[in-house]
Amino acid sequence: MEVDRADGRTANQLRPLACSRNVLNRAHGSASWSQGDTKVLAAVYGPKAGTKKNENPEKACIEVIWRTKSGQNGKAEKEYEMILKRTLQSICVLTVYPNTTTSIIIQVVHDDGALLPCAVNAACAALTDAGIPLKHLAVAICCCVADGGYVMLDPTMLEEQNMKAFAYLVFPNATMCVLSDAATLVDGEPKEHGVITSVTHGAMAVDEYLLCLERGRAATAKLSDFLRRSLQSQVPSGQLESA
Amino acid sequence: MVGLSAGEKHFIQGGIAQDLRTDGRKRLDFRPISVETGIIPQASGSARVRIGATDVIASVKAELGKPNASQPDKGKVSVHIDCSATAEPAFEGRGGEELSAELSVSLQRCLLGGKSGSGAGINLSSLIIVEGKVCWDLYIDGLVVSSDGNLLDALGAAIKSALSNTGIPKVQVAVGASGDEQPEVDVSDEEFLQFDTSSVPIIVTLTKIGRHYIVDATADEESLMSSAVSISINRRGQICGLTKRGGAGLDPSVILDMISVAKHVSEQLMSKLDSEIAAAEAMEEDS
Amino acid sequence: MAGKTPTTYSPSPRLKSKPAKNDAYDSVRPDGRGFAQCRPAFMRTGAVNSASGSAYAEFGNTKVIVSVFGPRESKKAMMYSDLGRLNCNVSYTTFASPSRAQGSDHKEFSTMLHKALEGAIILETFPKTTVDVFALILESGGGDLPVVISCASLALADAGIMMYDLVVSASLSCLGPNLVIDPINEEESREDGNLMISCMPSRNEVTQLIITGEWSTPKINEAMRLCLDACTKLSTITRTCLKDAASSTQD
Amino acid sequence: MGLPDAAGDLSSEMEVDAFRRLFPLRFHERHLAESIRPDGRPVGGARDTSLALGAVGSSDGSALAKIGSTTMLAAVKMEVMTPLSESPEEGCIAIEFHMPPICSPLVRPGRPADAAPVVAKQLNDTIVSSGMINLKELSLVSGKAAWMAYLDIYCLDADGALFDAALLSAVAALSHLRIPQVSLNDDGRVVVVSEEGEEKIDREPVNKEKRKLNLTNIPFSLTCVLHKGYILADPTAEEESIMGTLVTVALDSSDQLVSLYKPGGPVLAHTSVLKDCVELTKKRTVELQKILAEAISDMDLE
Repeated sequence: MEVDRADGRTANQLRPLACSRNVLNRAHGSASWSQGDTKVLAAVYGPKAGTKKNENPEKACIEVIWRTKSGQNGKAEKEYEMILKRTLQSICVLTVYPNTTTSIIIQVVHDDGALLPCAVNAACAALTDAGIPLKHLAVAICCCVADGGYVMLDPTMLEEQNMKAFAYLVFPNATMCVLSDAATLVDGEPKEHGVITSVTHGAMAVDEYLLCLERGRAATAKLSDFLRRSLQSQVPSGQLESA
Repeated sequence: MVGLSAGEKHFIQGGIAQDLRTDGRKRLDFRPISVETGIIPQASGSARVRIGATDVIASVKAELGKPNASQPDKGKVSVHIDCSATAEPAFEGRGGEELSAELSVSLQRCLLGGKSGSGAGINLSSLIIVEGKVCWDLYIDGLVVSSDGNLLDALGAAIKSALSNTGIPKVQVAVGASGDEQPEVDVSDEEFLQFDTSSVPIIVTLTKIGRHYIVDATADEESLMSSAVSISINRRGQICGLTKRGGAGLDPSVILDMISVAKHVSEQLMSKLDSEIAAAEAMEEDS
Repeated sequence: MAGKTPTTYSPSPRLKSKPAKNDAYDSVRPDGRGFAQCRPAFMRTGAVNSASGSAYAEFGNTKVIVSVFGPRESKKAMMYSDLGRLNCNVSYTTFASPSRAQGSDHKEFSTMLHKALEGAIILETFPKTTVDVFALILESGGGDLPVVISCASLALADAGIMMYDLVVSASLSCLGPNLVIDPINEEESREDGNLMISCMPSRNEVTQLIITGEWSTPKINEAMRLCLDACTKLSTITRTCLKDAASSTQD
Repeated sequence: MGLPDAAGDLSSEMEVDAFRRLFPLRFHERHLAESIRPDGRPVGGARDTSLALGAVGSSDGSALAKIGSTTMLAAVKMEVMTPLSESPEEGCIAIEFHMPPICSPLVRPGRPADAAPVVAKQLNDTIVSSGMINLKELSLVSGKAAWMAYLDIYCLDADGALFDAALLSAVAALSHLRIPQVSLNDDGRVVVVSEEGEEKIDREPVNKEKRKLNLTNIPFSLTCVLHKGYILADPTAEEESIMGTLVTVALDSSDQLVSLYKPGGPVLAHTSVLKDCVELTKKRTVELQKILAEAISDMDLE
């Protein structure tokens, strides 16, 4: 049941990815990430002294500030801030710099669908650029479910609006490590199959959601090695068109 | 606030116990009151009152407005008090906000009386031009210039004198304004009709220090206050409002004879204030 | 539902105010009570278990919840003070009163609640710290402030804050010649005067008294007498409620 | 209190609540080892839930929901609005979640709690995407007048799993909603036809028949905490703060997945774990539907 998409992409094809790092000179770490027309700029101001009120002083504290393209911060932005903060808290090693605050500023340059996943990827790239110790990187993808139970990846704003439902999924990125495969299995599944964050909109059947999980996992492999390539490249601000 | 040493506190308390205060007054005497009216030209009415070192200015501005839906036959009065930082360093920035909110609320309560309008100092129904559509809105603003205690009484007196100095312009309503759109109203700026302030109450605050209570307490005496009762009484001797401030509890019987003392004191204060206002009006005419 | 929510109005008819001066004040009130009869009072402690002390009170259809957060470190901006501090806050729910926009006077209620409780709490027992008293009025059936004050003192007792005595409060409206205790919304909207007293019954001390409208001295005497014995009746109810709460935790 | 010789038996000397305050995680894990929780519930068991409809008199529909000691009060007030130009046939619903300072020590008056807008957005998404309310039913006179339902949810006591209790109270308030009978008076304003006396007989009520909203596929939700392979259903505030990984699954009556919400957290959720959470939620949804049906039936008896 092939559903053709407005911009001619197949179901699993992502929009062209572009990531450039160290774009701002005053920030300790910065990165701009764009998926198709959705573009987000993330800046990290390194561990600063002191933590916010009622935050745990034994651990580092992550603060996310979301700047919309225009207008005021509504409830949606507050929710994005909370989700991003929880996600980044789970991938950062918080005990290395106790009693410090790392603030991450997300500036939305343009929003053409799948905004939150794009922000997560940009934040991860900015964190690595700033040299903040991370357990692993996070890779985010948006899968939307058409009426016939048909799953498509990385929708544009238009597709996102008139589809039945969509889900933002965040996975740890695929790790290349010397241990044999068996060692990295966690109760029978490779570590990167675990979901860090999942937010869904719209009603869908349970197995449609599981189908989204599968497709999302497949896509993260591609995203992971794009992320690794863009991080390894010596020239930090090279524009690398995705495969 | 000036800090008082234990010796000074004891001295003031002892004095009050023997009916002789630090500035020579008896327990129920007022400090000299001076009133100037018409000091702000662009307001409908204004007055400045000085009681001893306490100096306040009150101004009344009458503007056309729409009566609110729940009371179509009544005009609107809003009281706002502002404590300027010149009076006390503590009033800087937002410091004076809480005190000014409290003063505004107790003044509003004394001036407007009950919800059905009885006991109101200002007769709200006289502010109506076209019922339900156009009425006068009275904006009463008070400013504390310098504070040496007894702010509420000074503001009460200032508002009473400002109201007596207020002139409400005469109004013609263009006939034929049908339906619910705003009728055409023109305001003449020559003839003013005087505002009747016969029923505007004055406020007397009794401050309890030790076992006795005094009238018109200065800032030092107010810092020793265990509790204070502000009573507003109009010309006919009726009580139009009462607020007990300050922490310590009071025996009901003490409150009752405080009320009778306040009534007795208010008659003197009322007559003194009327003569001061008349003098100020006369002085304003010939100047 | 994007953008500014469109302005809406409530379809319920404006409370048609009855002719203000109907001389023949019927001896029975709109809800069938006598003039000196208070509304049925129901009080219970322990309504919110994440607070150190809390109470729920229902007088007629005025429903109030108060929760007290025990002596805790005060805000950083506060200077050192060897007396404890009291911080009160009263707020309405949006559906408390029939018309949504109402409830603007709750800022004034916070200072009044503070003044009513200030005289009864032994502040020296918790120096440098603050006791927070927060009240939420779920439904406003009239005479809200007295219910909040009585419920707050019950919550303070539940939180174990040292007090000279429980504070109970009652209010009274004057409708023409009649003095009507514990008024409801309808009576309050057309009252000529209002007297609200909060006192410590066993010490017979008045901690707060607010009178509005026109009163003659004899009328004030009688009104205060009526309110004070309503307070003593209310304080017995509050004490029994505390005793049951204490006995129920023992067994 | 003897010197803690070995880390293991430290807890034997200290009394229980000192140990609970000093080492909360180990305290909970010792309970999980015997697969019970500090308040005696099984690992997958939810707290006892109660529902009371019509708690607030001055609103058109209200409900008080209690899950353990988390208490939520929801109330709906109906107001009239002119419908938006692009959807003349539809009314509108405004959902607002409040956390007043009484509900938890963390909330200060003046500054809204930071969890409140997030739960409000989640509630809004869940109710809108479940399609439980057909906005067309809220229309009065197409193009001219329609209902705006203000749904306000107040958290009276915050002790964990706020979203579940809020959703339950919202759904119950909407099912208890009774739309007032209204008619158009002469200058086009919508006025309630007062039940006791029909002043003007000629104005027949505009919405005689629509008195209650019929709600299709009502959503219910369950929050679980993931910790070292255990799935704890319906956590208390203490469990939530210690074990940071929360998964909230919302299902509707036809078992459609309305929302699966996992905001980060140290534990990664694998497919098997997510499947177990969905199963737990299915069982919980049946329970909640029974509670709601009971509440509605004994409310109709009155």
